[in-house]
Amino acid sequence: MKVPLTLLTVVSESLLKEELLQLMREEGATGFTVTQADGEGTREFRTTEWEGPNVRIETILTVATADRILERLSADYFESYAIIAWLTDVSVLRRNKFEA
Amino acid sequence: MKVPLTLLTVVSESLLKEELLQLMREEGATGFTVTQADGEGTREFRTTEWEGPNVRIETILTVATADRILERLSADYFESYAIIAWLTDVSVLRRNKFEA
Amino acid sequence: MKVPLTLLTVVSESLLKEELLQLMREEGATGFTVTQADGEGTREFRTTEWEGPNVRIETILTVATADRILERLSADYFESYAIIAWLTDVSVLRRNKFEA
Amino acid sequence: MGVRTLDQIVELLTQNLISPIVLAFVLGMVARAVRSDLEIPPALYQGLSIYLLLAIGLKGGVALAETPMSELIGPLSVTVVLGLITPISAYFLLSRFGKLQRIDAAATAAHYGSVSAVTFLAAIEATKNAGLEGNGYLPALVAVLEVPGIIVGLMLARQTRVGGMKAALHEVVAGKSIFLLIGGMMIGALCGPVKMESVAPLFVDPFKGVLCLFLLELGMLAAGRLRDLKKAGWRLVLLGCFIPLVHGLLGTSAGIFCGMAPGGAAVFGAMVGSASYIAAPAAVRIALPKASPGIYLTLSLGVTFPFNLAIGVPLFMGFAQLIAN
Amino acid sequence: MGVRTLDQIVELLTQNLISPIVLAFVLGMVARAVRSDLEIPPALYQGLSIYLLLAIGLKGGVALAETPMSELIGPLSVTVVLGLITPISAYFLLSRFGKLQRIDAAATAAHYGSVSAVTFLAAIEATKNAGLEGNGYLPALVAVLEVPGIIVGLMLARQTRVGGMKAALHEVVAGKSIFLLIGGMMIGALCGPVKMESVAPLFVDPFKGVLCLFLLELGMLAAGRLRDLKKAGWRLVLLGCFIPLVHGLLGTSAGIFCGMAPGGAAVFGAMVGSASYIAAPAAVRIALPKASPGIYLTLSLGVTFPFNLAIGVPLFMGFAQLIAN
Amino acid sequence: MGVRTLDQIVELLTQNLISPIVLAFVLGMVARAVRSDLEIPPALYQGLSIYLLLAIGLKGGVALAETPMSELIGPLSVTVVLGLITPISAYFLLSRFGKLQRIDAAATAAHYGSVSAVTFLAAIEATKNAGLEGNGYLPALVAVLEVPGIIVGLMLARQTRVGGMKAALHEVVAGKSIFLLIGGMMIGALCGPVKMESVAPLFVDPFKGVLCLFLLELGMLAAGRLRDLKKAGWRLVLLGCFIPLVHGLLGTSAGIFCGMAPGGAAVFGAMVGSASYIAAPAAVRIALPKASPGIYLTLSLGVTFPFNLAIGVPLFMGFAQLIAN
Ligand SMILES: Nc1ncnc2c1ncn2[C@@H]1O[C@H](COP(=O)(O)O)[C@@H](O)[C@H]1O
Ligand SMILES: Nc1ncnc2c1ncn2[C@@H]1O[C@H](COP(=O)(O)O)[C@@H](O)[C@H]1O
Ligand SMILES: Nc1ncnc2c1ncn2[C@@H]1O[C@H](COP(=O)(O)O)[C@@H](O)[C@H]1O
Ligand code: NA
Ligand code: NA
Ligand code: NA
Repeated sequence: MKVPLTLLTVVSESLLKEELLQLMREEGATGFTVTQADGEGTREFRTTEWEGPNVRIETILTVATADRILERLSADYFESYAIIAWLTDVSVLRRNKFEA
Repeated sequence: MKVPLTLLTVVSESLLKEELLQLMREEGATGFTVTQADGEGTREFRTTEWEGPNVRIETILTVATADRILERLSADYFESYAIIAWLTDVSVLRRNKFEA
Repeated sequence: MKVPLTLLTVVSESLLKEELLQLMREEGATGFTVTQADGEGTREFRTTEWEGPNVRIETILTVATADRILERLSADYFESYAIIAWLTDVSVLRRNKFEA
Repeated sequence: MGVRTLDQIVELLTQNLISPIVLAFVLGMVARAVRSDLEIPPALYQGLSIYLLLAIGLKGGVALAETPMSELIGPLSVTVVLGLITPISAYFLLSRFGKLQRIDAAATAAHYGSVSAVTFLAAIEATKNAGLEGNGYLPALVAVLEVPGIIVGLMLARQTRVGGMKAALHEVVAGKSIFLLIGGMMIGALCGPVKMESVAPLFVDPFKGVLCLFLLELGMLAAGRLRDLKKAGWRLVLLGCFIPLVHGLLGTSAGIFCGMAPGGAAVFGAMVGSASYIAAPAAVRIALPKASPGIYLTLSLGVTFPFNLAIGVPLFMGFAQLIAN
Repeated sequence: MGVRTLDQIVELLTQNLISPIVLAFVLGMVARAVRSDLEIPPALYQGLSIYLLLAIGLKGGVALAETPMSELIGPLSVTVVLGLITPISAYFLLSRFGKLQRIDAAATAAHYGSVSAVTFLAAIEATKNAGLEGNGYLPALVAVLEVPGIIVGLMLARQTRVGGMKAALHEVVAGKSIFLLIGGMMIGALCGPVKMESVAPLFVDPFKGVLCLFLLELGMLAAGRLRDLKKAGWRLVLLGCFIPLVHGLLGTSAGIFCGMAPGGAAVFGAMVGSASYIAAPAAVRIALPKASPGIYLTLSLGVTFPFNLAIGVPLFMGFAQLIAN
Repeated sequence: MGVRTLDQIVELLTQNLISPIVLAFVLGMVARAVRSDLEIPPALYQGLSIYLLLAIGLKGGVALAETPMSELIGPLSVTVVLGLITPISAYFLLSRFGKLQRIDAAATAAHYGSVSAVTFLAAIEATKNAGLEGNGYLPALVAVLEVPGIIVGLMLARQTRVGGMKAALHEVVAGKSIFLLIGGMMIGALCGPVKMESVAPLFVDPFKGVLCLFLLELGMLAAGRLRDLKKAGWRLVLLGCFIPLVHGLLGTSAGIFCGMAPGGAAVFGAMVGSASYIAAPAAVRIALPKASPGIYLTLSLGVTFPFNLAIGVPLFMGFAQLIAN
């Protein structure tokens, strides 16, 4: 039985990785998939060369959780850091796996 | 002419890579994109440190094929292995490329 | 306030990376996230082993921009190169970030 | 004389602990303890293990080319026998005293039946530092010892996944660790000492330094396992020290018995006493998905490896000298 | 004699520029200029820096084991004092003459208060090539100099993010660069020269070659920063040369004053004059997200590093010899 | 005397096959044949090739600094001429006897006109092992030989993509392989033998070992190409052996003719006979997307490279000695 959920994808400078995962855990994310990525955006200067490439974090969660995380990201990170986030509708088989 | 199809994304411990690709080929997947990923989930213990990070497999296919694969994954892998799978609606230009 | 946009994902042999990014910039993409990927498709022979694995480019943009890029990709690259592209509907918070 | 030997053992223990290799391992554990952002990139880690395995193989191959077959038959047979016995004794101990379920006991036994290449290397270094005489053909025994224990372990589980046994066997035999060991050995044996000289500046001279880097990473991985010790319970932790002790002393005796030099016998003991944490986990994971990695990995990497590194190896050296007289 | 010294300085400058290390850096810059597709994979780059930091640490540790504590107290105190002073002088210059806002001046000052390990290494090589006597304990000073300047710099900003100071401190102290330096130093000190011999073929002999590869990458990164020079403006570029000059001469004098050999004092001057571009940027980014990386990275990596490599180091060597007499 | 030379050639062939380099290549092929999970991580592979190219360049640069210009003019001119002729002869053979379409023939010809750096290295090793005298300036010729053949090949196709020729040229000239070769050469020439000594423990001593690791990977890649041999057909496979033979003997003769030592001429023959599989494929892919990589890669990497490694090189050595007398 497929159920609809939300996939939140966050790409940010890698220095923030642990902080962001912690934030997501706090809001109820139960798992993550993290890949390395290079990036180009609107910010002119970045330190990422030094701390390695960007991280790309994917986490599947309920819409409510996703919205809460997005709000906190927007409040605390969007202005000063190289970061971007988007939501996608997905379907999965085991809904209970994705609720804290 | 854009046509709708389904993107199946599977993240699993990397040891399963060849098996999973084989399973997908059998069901009619015509191509894959595979990236390395780190992960965190509900399973407490994993061997992935030893076999390298997770693999993240993406394959675009018809809904029917995706459902068949999902069912086999669910039956044979979900219980014992570190694995997750989700479906996303996508559109592509060349439908025939994605049918076996 | 979440707004809907389009995520264009392109996977191609890595030799094309700079060309493709340039093409996308020309059409109005304002940022990219690029990961390394391995791939398997319908093309029998590829040179990618030599130039390293595939690249997987993600860029969030308006539907119109995405369509223009897709058209150019289709005209100039689909026939001769190992390349695939798909569109996904996503929502983001800051729409102005994604318009040139 | 018993006293002198005890002194020797204590001396060997200290000597052994204050070495670049052991300290690199400790440094890795500290890195995790202080939550340092230190990380060995996976590509580098894989590179280091390719290097180490190939280098052991090459060295062993050269030695093999110089060892008459007659001298090898004894050690080879003993190795196979121990590879068949040790998983059984481990299984017995783990299910009887460790109170593990059949599948977890068997999975863990497969690890103790196989061998850890890094323990082997650490033992080689330790015996060299202690000035003990070794045997050049030992790397060949590493390759031989790696496989049978895993098979016996999987058979003890009696419930491998459909097609799992075959997949696991292929994973072991064509897996990179055995493949590089044997491949290196063949190259070394075919080329012989003279031709191999040209690659010695890469595969011989910097070897110990590379081993240090590898142990740094291993320390970080082992530290990650330590968190699981509490869950494992004291019975298992104890067995993680007791099994290598028993197997190690057995291996050392068997080594002396089949004519190895004292240093060689000690290394052989460390091999027999060690638990695999590369080849075995992969094979077990494929064939026995229901067995808990939290048990077998924690024991082999979190308990037995450090135990052998710190205590087992010097002990086997002392014991080998003792019984060699 | 003043003339002879000038000649010497010119000679040192040329000598210094035509070296594998400096030329590798230049080659890296050229790679970017001609838009070559040359790239050092991140994993390799991380591997090179792990190697370099650990190797400096090991070497320093061995030297430390051989240096009496009494000889160390002077240099250590001087290092701490300079680590506290230099961020303040840099802050003053950057806000007064550089016309930077408080937060950017402080962020950049944190970099000048800290130290660049690669500048240190380049200086060591240069003094060795010039036949100047050095001091074995210098790597220990690198570790000591790395931290205080960053803290002072962050404090000068007076507006670190909530929890940012603590996070930044952890980033610095447990960050891999300090961790490997100090960890290596401890291993080296514990093992002593004899036991370290076995790992010398990896950690000592190929060291300069590895440094070349690292500088190749650094050249590419620095070239990426050069584009930003124009935006930074001539005032900042000038300061990027002036600050290391002042700090470097100060450091050299202080080195001679506390009893270092001429070569050691020159290296110490280069350390004090250098700007961090590994530990500091990470800490500053975490604690002061609103400070502009375009300013602090461009100055430290795009201006000050090449300045020291080409001009600073030979100058400090000449100056050290001059005042040592 | 003809008989003795035949014996010599057979001897050289065997000698050549039983070497760490060739056997590492074979081991790589075996890895694929038994479907081992052995993989050289891409980052490591890139690191190895950066190392090899830079090291060849550095060594060549030092030699260049010691070679009078007058001695170079002959070999340089011959190299350029052969770089212009060989793609044409290859094109002719491939379209006439290989029955390839214009675009595929031209694409493949570009590969035969260029040079494989690893074949060059294998030839250098083989001549050294055989005790033949070489010429220090050869690495400079590798850099020179790499470019013209590709250009001629692309021109023969007469249908490069819009802007493709320019892009391809940039890819070749600023591509990392030429860039590192020439960059290394400049550093080596500027620094000279004395200053380069400090980096020799990295760039000279372990060189052959690194070459082995690289050939291990190359063996795996070549094995991946072997599957395509059947599709390519026997005509092409035959040409993949015949073209390097013709070009190689031509190159060897030309080498002797312009004054190279026998070993140098044999290496030069191997260079001329070799087919590029790094610079050329990238350029061809960019400029001639419609040409089939399955043809040009299979021929250059799957047929010609192993042919030269096993048969070509020893043959050219024998031939060089023969005509040198
Ligand atoms: N339009 C976009 N599409 C996809 N990824 C983006 C886009 N814009 C920015 N990014 C990613 O987000 C990171 C930070 O972007 P920025 O804050 O704009 O510099 C970049 O390095 C990219 O990886
Ligand atoms: N909620 C989630 N969102 C994204 N990826 C997940 C999530 N849960 C698990 N994963 C991925 O799936 C792998 C296996 O998960 P698990 O079986 O829960 O341990 C993890 O290592 C992650 O890479
Ligand atoms: N059905 C598919 N799903 C996901 N990725 C694909 C698919 N087909 C092809 N690809 C990717 O696109 C690349 C080029 O494909 P092709 O042109 O079919 O050889 C492959 O290497 C894959 O990375
Ligand atoms: Na064992
Ligand atoms: Na400083
Ligand atoms: Na050629």
